[in-house]
Amino acid sequence: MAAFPQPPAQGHGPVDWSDQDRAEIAELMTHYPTQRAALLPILWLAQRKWGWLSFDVMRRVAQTVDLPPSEVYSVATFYTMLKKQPTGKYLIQVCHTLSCKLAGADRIVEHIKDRLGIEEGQTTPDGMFTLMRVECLASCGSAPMMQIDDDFFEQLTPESIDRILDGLAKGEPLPLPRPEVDKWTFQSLES
Amino acid sequence: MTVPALRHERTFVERLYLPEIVKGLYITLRHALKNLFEQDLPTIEYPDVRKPMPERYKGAHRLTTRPDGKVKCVACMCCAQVCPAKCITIQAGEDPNDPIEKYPVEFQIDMLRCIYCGYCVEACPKDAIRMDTGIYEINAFTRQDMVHNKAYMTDLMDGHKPLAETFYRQQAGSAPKGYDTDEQRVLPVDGSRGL
Amino acid sequence: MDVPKPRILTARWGIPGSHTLAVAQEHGAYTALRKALTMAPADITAVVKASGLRGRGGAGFPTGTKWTFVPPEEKRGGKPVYLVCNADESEPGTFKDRYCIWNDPHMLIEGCVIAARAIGAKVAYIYLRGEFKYVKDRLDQALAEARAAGLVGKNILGSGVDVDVWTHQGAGAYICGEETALLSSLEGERGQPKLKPPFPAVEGAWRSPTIVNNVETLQAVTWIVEHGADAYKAIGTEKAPGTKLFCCSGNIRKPGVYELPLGYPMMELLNDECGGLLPGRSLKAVIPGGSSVPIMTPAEVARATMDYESINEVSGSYLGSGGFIVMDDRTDLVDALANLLRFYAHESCGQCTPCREGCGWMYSILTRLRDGEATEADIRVLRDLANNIHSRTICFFGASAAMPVQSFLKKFPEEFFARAGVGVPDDWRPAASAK
Amino acid sequence: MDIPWVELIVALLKCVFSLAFVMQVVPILIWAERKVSAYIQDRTGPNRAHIGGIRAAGLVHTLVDVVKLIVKEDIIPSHVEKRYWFAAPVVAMSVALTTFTVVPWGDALTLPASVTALWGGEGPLSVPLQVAQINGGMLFILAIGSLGVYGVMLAGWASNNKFSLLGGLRASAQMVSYELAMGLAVVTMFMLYGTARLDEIAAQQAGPIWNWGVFGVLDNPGLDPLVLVGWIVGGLAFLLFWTSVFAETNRMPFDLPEGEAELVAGYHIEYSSLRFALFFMAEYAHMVVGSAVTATLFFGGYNIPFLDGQAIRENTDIILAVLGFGGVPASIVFAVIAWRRRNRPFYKALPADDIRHREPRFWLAVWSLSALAALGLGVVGLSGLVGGTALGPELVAFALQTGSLFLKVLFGTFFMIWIRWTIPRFRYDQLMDLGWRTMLPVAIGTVMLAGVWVIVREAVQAA
Amino acid sequence: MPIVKINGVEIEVPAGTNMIDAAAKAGFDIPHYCYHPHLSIAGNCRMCTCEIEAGGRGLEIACNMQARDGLAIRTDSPQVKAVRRNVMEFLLKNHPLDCPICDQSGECRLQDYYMEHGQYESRLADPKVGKHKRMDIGDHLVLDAERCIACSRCVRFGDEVTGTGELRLFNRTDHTEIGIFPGERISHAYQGNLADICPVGAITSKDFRFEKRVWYLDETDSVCTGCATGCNIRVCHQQGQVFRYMPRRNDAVNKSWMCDHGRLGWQDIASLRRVLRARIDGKQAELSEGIRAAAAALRGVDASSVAFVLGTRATNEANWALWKVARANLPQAGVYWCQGNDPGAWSQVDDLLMDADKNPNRAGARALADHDAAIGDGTDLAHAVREGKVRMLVVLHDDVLGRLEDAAEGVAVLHLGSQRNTTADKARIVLPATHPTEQDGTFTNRAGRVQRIRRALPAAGDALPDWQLVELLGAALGKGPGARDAATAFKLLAGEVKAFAGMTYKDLGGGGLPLRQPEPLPSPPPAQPAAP
Repeated sequence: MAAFPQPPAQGHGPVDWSDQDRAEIAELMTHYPTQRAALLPILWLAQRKWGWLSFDVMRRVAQTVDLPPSEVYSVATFYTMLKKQPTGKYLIQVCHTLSCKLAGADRIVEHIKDRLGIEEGQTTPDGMFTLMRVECLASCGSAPMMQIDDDFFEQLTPESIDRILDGLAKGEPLPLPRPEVDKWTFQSLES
Repeated sequence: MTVPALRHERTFVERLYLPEIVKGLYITLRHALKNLFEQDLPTIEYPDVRKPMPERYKGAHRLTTRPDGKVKCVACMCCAQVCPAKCITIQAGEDPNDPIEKYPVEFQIDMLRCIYCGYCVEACPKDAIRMDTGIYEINAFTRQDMVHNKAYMTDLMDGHKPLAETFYRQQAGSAPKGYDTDEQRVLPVDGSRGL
Repeated sequence: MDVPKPRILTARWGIPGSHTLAVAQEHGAYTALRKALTMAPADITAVVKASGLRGRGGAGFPTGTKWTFVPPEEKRGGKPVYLVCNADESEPGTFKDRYCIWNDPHMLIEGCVIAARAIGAKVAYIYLRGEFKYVKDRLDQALAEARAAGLVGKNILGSGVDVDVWTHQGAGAYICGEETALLSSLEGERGQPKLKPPFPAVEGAWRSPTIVNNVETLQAVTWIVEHGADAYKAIGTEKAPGTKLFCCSGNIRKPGVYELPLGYPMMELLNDECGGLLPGRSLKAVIPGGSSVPIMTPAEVARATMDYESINEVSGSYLGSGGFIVMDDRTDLVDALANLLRFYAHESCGQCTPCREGCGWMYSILTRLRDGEATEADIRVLRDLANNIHSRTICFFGASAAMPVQSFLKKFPEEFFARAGVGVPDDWRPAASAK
Repeated sequence: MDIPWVELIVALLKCVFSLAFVMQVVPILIWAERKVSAYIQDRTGPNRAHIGGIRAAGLVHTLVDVVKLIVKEDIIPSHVEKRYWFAAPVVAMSVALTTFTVVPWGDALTLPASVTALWGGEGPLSVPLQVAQINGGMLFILAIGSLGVYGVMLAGWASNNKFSLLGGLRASAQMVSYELAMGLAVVTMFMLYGTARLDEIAAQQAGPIWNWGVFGVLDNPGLDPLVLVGWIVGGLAFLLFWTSVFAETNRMPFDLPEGEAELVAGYHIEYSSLRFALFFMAEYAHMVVGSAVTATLFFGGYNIPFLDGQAIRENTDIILAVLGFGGVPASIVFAVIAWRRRNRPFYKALPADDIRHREPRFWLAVWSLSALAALGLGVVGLSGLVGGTALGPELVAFALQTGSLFLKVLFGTFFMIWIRWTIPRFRYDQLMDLGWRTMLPVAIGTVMLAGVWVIVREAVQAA
Repeated sequence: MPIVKINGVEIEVPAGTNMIDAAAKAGFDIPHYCYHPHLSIAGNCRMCTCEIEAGGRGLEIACNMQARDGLAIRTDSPQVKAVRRNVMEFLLKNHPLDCPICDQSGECRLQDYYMEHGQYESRLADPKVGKHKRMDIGDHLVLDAERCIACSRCVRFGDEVTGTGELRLFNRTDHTEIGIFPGERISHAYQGNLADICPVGAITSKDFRFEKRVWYLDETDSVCTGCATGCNIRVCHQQGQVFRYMPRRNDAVNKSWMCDHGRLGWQDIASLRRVLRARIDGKQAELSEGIRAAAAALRGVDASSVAFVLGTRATNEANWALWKVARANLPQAGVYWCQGNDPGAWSQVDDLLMDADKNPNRAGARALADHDAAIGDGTDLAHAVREGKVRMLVVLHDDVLGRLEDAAEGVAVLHLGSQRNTTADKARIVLPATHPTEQDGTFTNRAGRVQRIRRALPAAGDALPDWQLVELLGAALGKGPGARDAATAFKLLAGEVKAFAGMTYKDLGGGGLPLRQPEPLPSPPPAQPAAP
C-alpha cells in the first residue's frame, strides 16, 4: 500500500522560527480569541520566510499552533495562494476570468509564454519566473492584468509586459507605487 | 399459467382405437421410409463432423485475461453468489503490485455440479468468465479432475479461438459477428482441446 | 438622466494622500465616529435601520435589520460579539472594495468602529482577500495611525468604548466571500461554509454572534451616522436608498468604478459613464451584478435601472455586488460561459455534493461544447445539472454557479445548440418568450 | 441297430437349425430396433462401430454389444436369493427357445433314395421340417409360454429389491391376464382348423391366400358374402392373439414390468453382464417366437401364397430364373447407390487417411458380387439343371418355405418395433382394463362367432 | 415535547431531535451519508433533503432540521425523490465504481441508495477525477480516496471521538479527498470504527480485507468480552467461522464504537490456547470421564478444604450455578470471587471505552457476592490458600494460580475454562468450556448493565457452555442447580438473586438492563493493578 501523499522530492529539512518570527506570531495570536485562528497569518509568514510550504514547514506550523499537521495541510491545500510547490523568484499570475478574457488575457499569456519560453505552470530555467493563469484577481476594470508576487500590474500591453519583465530580469525592484493603482476609471484599450 | 388442453368427446371410431393406431403407424412409417430412402437426416456424425456451435452456446468456462496475462477476474464473488448450483469457489487475495488490488488466488468450478445456466457470465462485471469455448466434452477420470481450476480455465483457450468461431469459419468460411478481434484464436482442427 | 450624483463613498477619492489620517481628517474623517460615540448603540442601529441601507455585498439584506439579530447581552451567555468586515472581494467583475480601502481606509475603519459599537462588538476583523497584500499594507498603516490617535483600540477618544480592528488576510479562495466560509477562514480552518441555521448573527465566529458586513456597507454607515437617515433616504429609490459603487468592465470604452444613486438607468450607465461600447460594436449581453447573476439581453438592459428590484423584475437577474460586465457582439458566449464555469469549478469549496461534483462536470461539458465535441443531449444534461445544483447546497455558491448556466442557456440557446450542430429544439423554450 | 442314428442326427440338426433360426434373428432385431426407432424419430441410429472401416449401417454395434455384455463384470449382489436369481434368466431364455420347437418352417424335406443310400437308408426319407411333431402343438406353446412368467417372477423376487419385485409382480399379473384372451383366440383357431397340431395348421393354409387363418381358413371361397364372417372371426382372433403376444413379450405398449421412471428398470434391475443379456435376448427371442406362431396360425406359416410345396417342386427352374434375373438389376441399383455415397459430406469431412473411406468400395464390391451371383442363379434356372434332379427341387422348396416364414417373422417383429415407437405405453390400470374388460369379452364373443362360422363355412364351401 | 408531522404521520419527539431520527421513529427511512447519530452535523452530502410542508418552506436537509412544533415534512414527494436521484448522480460522478474489488460491497450505502433512489442511466461522458488509491493509513486501515464521497464522518470521528484528528479533507472542488499527513499514521485504538462509519468503501479494514463478501456473513448480536466495558457487538460469521466483530449501537454502553482490541477478540476463538478436551492428570480424556473424575476428587477430600472460585470471565448463569453446586453439595466449602485483573496484558486505557479490567463479568460476580455475604473475595482466597486451609480449588474461567503463584503449591485444582492459562496448565482436572461466542448467557458490565451474549458458533471440540458444565458437575456430585438451558438458569438466578430480580432474556433484549440496586457500582480506578 502506498504512503500518502507522496512527499515531494524536495523539502526544507527541519526548519524553525527566528525569535523575531516568534514575537510576530505571539503578537498575531493576540488578535484572535483562539490560537488556531492565527493559522492563516502564520502560514503567510512561513511562506514569506521559506518561500513555499513544504511538509517540513507545515509540520513546524502545526507545532506552533498546536494542531495535527494534517489539519495544517488540509488548510494549506484549500487556499490556492499558499504554495505547496516551490516557484521561481517571481511568480507571475495572469488573471484569465471573464473581464480579463474579454480584454484579451489570452494574448497576454501567449506573449509572456513566448517571451519567457515556458508553458503555464512552468518555471524559467534560470529560476526567475514562474507563469500561472489564475482566476479573478478583482481588477476587472483595469483588465488585462497580472500579479507578480504581491503586486498588481494592470492594463497590460505587450510593451508594458516587456518593460516590467525586463526590469525584473535586470534585478530592478518592482516599480512601486504604480500610477494605475490610484486610478479607478480607465480608458479601455482600444484594440 | 396452465392452459387447459382442448379435449372433445371421443367418437366411436376413435374409441375403437384401431384406426387411430393405424394413423399413428402411418405417420411413423412415413418418417421411417422417408429417412430410409432420402438420408438427409439432421444428425451430425460427431465426432468426425461437429456441429457449428452457436455463438451463444454455453460450453466449458474459461477465464479471460488482461493484456499483461493476468486474469481479469477480481474475485468479486458475483458469479459465486449468483450460481444456483453453488459450484464456484473463489479465494480472494491481494496483489500488492497491481493497481487492481484484488485477484483470485484460486478459482474453481465444480463441473459436476455446474448446470451451465450461464448466470456467472451474466453476473460478471469484468467480463472475466466466459462460456464461449464451445467445449462441450467435459469429462475426466476422477471427480477431482472435474473441478476446473484457475490455471486450467485461464489456459483453456491459450492460442486458440473460441470453438464456436472456429466452427463457423471451418464450415461457412466466415467468423460469426461479435468477437473482438484482439482475442481471436485458432483452434486445432483435430479438436484435441475438447477431448 | 439628470439626477444628482452625490459622492458619498468616493468623496475623498483622488485627494492626494487621502489614505493618511491627517489628510482624511482634514476632509471630514472620524466626525461620524465622534457623533456615534455620543449615541446609544441602539440609536445607531435605529438610524441605520431608518436609512434603509441594504447590504452592498450582493444579497441586499437591510443592514440595520441584520444588526438587530444579534442576541441581547443577557441571552448571549457571556459570549462576545464580533464584527467582521468582508473585504474578500472575489466575485468576477467586482473590484470596488479595493479602491474603497486604497483610497479611503479611514472611512472603513470609522465604519467598523461605529458598527462595532452599534452591535456591542469589542473586536472587528477586516477580512481581505489574499491577493490584496498591498491594500492590506496600506490599511494596516492607516490602522496604526488611527490606533495611535486613539480612534481605534481601548477607550476610543476617551469614551470608554473599546473596539479593536484587525486585518486578516485570506489566501485565495473565492468561497471566503460567503459569510460563513469567511468566518471559517477567519477561525483558521478551511474556508468552508457552515450550515445555516444557526445564522452568524446568532452563532458565527467562534460560535459567538457575528455580524458580517461589506466594506461599502460599513462606509455607507459612516456617512449615514454623520448625515442622518433622511439625507440618505433622499438619494436613490424608495426601496433601495443611497448610492452604490458600480464596477464596470468588459467591452466598454471607460471601465472603472462609478458611484451612482441606485435606480440609475442601466443604459445611461453604459452609454454615459462607461463611455459606450467600442466603436463599431453592438451590445450582446450584460452581466449586471458580478459573474454569478443571470445574464441580461440588450432588450432587458434598455428597460432596467440599476437597483435591486428593477433588474430582477425586468430580467430575473440581480444587482448583486454591482459588477457590471458588458459583452459586445464579438463575444463568444459559449466560451464566456465556459470561462465562468472554469472559475466556479476551480473555486468550489468541495464540501457539499452537488456543487463539488456538479461544477466540474458542468465545466467539462462546456469545454467539450466549446470545442464542438458535445451533443444536444449534453446541453440538456448541462441544464439539468444547473437545476440540480441550484439551491441544493449549503451556501449560495451552488446557485451562483448554476444561475449563469441557466440564464445563458435560456436567453442565448442558439449559440449553444449551434455549437452542438443542431438548431434549438422546439421544447427548449416553453412559451417563455415572456421576457 | 436299436438306435436310429439317422433320425437322431436329423433331430439334432433340426434342433440346431431352430436354435439358429431364433438366435440369428435376435441380433438383427436389436439392430432393427435401434435403426427403425432412429428413422422413425428422424435420427440415424447406430453407425459408429466398424470392422476394418466397414460399419454396415450399424450392424457392427450389435456385435460389439454382445462382446460388451459378455466381457462386462458380472455383478452378483450380496442380498439376492442366489439359486433362483441364477435360474431366472436361464428360465426366461429357455422358455423362449423351447416354444419354437413346435413351429414348422417347411412342409417336409424328402431326401431321395440316392441320398439316403449314403448311409444305407432304404428309399427316400421324408423329414418333416419341425423339431417336434406334437399333437397338441399349440397347447404346448401355451403351456411353455406360460412358464415364461416364472423367469420374470423369479428374477423380480430373487433380486430382493423393491423395484424388481414390483416389476415382477406387474409382469406376472399382466401375463396371467392376457393369457386368457390369448388362449381364447387360440381356441377360436382350433375350432377353425379342427386341430391343434401346428404342422397340420400350416398345411391347411397352403394354396391361395384366402386359405390363411386370418381369413377364416377357407378352402374354396367363391363369392358368398358370408365369407365376411370368416374374415371377422379370423381378424378378431388375430387381433386378440397379436395383442396378447405384445403383452406376453412385454413389448410396448405393454412394457409395464419395466419402467425407468417408476421402477428404475424393472425385474432385471440387479442383473448385469451376460445375465442381463439373457433377459435382453429372451425378449427378442419371444418376439421371434411370437411372430412365428402368429404367422403359423394366421398367415399361412411357411406357405407362399398361391405357391404350395407341390407347385414349387414342379416349377423349380422357372422360379430360380425369375429370382436370379430379378436380382441382377436390383443388385446393380444397390451397387450404384453404394458407389455414389462416397460423395456424402460425411466422407468429405473425414481425414484423407481414414479407414472408412473404403466403405463405398466395399459395398460396391458386395453388390457387384451379388449381381454376379444372381446372374448365376438365373443361368442355373435357365439351364434347367436343378429341376431335373431329385434333391434340387426339395432344397429349393425348403429354402423358399423357410425364407417365407423368415420374412413373415421379420415383418412381425418389425411390426412390433414399429408399434413400440408409435404408441405410448399404457398406465397399469388401463392395461388391466383392456385385458379383462375388453379383450376377454371380445375373445369369448369371437369363440361364439367362430362356432357360427364353422357351421356357415361348411355351407359356403359346399356351395 | 414538540409534535412533528412526517409524511402525514404525527409523532412526538423530544425537542431538538434531529428529523432523521424523528422520521426513523415514525417509520420512515431518510437516506443519508454524512449524518451519524454520534457525530456532529455536517450537512454536506445533501442526501437527506426533505420537503418542508409546514413550518418553513422549500427543500431542507433533514439532518440539520430540529423538531419543533408545527414542522411538517415529506420524505417521499416527487421533488425529494428527484433530489435524491440527482445527489446520487453527483456522488457517483467521480466514484470509481470498483465494487467488484471493494470490501464495502454489500453494505455500501452508495449501492443501497443507488438501488433505491438512483437514476439507473448514466449521463456521464466526461472523465472521472483520479485520486489516491490503496493507501496505508494505519495498522488496521486502508484508504481509497477515489471511493470517498467526502462526507467527512471520519474527520469528525477523529475530531470529536478520539480527538486525534489525523484524517482530513485535502484540496477543494472535485479534487477534494480524504487523507493523512505524510509520514503520519493513524495509531489510536479505535481505528476499526473509521471503517465502520465510512458509508462507502473509502476506508476499509485491513483485518477483513478480501476475507469475505459481507453478504455471506450471518450476524449474531452479542457482547464483547475483551474488557469490563461490555461493548455491544455483532458477531459476523459463516459456517462456524468468525470473520469480524462489529460494534452494535447501544447508547448506554458504547454508542456506536468499539476498540480495536475488542474488535480482534475473535481471533482467540480458534487459537492454540483453546481448551478443547477434558484432561485428567495431563492426559486427554472423555468429557464424561473428566466430570466423573472431578466429582470423585471433590468427594475424596474434606469439604471444608475445598474452595470454589467464581469466574469474572464466566457468565452470570455459570457463576450462579457454581455457587449453587457448592452450597448444595459441599456446604462447608468456601466460595470466592476474584476481581481478576490480568496486569500488564493491556496497558492502554482511556476515557472512551477501554477498561483496565479485562474481565467481562466482574460486576456480575460481585453482585452474587453482594447477595451471599459468605462469598469471599480474592484477598480472602489468597489468605486461605496461604494458611493452607485450601486443599482443592474449583476454578471457573479464572487464572487463580497465575496470581497466587507458588503460594498454591500442592493444591489440587479443577479448572473449568475455555482458554489455557497457568491454572489450566497446572490443574489436575481440566474441563473444556465454550468461548462466549459459542454459548448463550449474560455478562454484567462495569456499569452494572446485564447484557445477553448469544450463541453464534457450534461449540469447538468437547466444550460445553459454562453453565452446563457446572450443571453436569453438580449432577455428578449429587445435586445440580436444575437448569435445562441458559434461559432457565437465568430465570432461576433472577428468582433468587435480588440484583437480577425479575429479569428475563426477553426483557434484556438487545440493549440489556442495569442491575437492580440503589446505586450503580463505582467504576474502578483505571490502570490500577488489582490485588489477586
